[in-house]
Amino acid sequence: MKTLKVKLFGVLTEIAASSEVELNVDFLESIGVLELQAELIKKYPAMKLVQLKIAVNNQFVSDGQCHEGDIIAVMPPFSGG
Amino acid sequence: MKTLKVKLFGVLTEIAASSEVELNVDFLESIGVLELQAELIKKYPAMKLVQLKIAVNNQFVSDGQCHEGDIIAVMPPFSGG
Amino acid sequence: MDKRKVKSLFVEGPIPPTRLSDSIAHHEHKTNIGAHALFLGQVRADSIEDQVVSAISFTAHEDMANQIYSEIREEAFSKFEMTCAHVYHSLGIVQTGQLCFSVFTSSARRKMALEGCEFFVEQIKARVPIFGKEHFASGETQWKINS
Amino acid sequence: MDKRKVKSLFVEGPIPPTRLSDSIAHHEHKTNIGAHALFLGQVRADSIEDQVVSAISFTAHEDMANQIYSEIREEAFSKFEMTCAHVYHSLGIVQTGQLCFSVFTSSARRKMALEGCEFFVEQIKARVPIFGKEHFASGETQWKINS
Repeated sequence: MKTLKVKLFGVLTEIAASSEVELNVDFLESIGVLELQAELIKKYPAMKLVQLKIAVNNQFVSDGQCHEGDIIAVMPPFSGG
Repeated sequence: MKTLKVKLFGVLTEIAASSEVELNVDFLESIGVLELQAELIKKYPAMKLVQLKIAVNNQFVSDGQCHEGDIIAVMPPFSGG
Repeated sequence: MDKRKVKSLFVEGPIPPTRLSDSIAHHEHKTNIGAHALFLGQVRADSIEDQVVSAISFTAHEDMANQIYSEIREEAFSKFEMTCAHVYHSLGIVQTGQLCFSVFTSSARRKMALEGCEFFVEQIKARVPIFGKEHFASGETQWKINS
Repeated sequence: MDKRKVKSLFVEGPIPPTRLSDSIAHHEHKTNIGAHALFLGQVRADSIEDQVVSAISFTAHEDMANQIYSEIREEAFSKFEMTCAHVYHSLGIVQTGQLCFSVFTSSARRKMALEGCEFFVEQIKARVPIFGKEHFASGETQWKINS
């Protein structure tokens, strides 16, 4: 079991009642971001209603892997301007 | 012989050395604006080099007639902004 | 205030930048506005055959210019959903670096403000009888030709 | 001044209109400029289900936002011939009627200033991780959704 720290933004901070959460997940070298997203939604079902964008080490990714220690950020759609 | 007053603008005021000139032309009821333009160029040949726009009573016309007493304005291409 | 009342397009001399910020600040109570678009024309120190422009002096057929500007306003408000539009053009001398033309449009939506602003800019340049004369440092002048 | 140096997109609270006129006035010595284009986003008193928006509070993934803004600047300067561009977005509370977003582009030519400005507006709205939360007079809030 490994622990991934996930930074949250916008409405997600209200769903999780926090701007950073820890996910305990089981993986060896790395875990796919889609799998990570599924874990997050399992913990916070309301996030299923939000179109999530995931950044690993400050780069948006639609697929790919995260490793322990990576900086993971999950965001809802942008609404600046 | 009738006298038409013609207001000039932009470079035309320098060609005629005046912002208003009088043209003595021969017509009965009215004179065509193209004929008027020809008279103006006859008097000020350098105006031939300029693309002239003519307004009669504050309306641009490409054809049509002017009468004695009409307000006639002749302008070069616009260069505002 | 009727946004369509007849307004004069012209101001004497350059347009002061503070006029624009005052204008922006005055829109603070109009809370139906979501976007402003501004265009500012500044006199450029163009080089023309080894001479550098130091100023432009503007003249116009003022009556016709205001009449055509008023037609352009009517068209702009019928084409684009805007809450207001403020448009000014200088007459007389404007030095390089100073502003000679400003268009300021406001709308609930950004697209309308941006498109309305561009419409005013293009239509006024194309249709309003204004004549610019470039002044060089040497004292020579040359009538401006829009590209 | 290197126009491409890394700049922060963010200011705390509303953007004061005087900041814009100061910015315009500072360009007076840049006599190679012929046109400025500005876009200003103002917080609108939108009605949502009988409630009226009184303010928006903005948060962002600041590091990524500034990094993406910097990429957008690179793209803008390679696409459009501009002499400079000043772009700001608010963080924190901005009341209705106040400005939360400003884009200010300058160029020798009007087309480049106008198109560059619009490019920044659209790209920043679409690509920069900023999150707005609408506040109602009742004290209730709702996360903003861009249309």
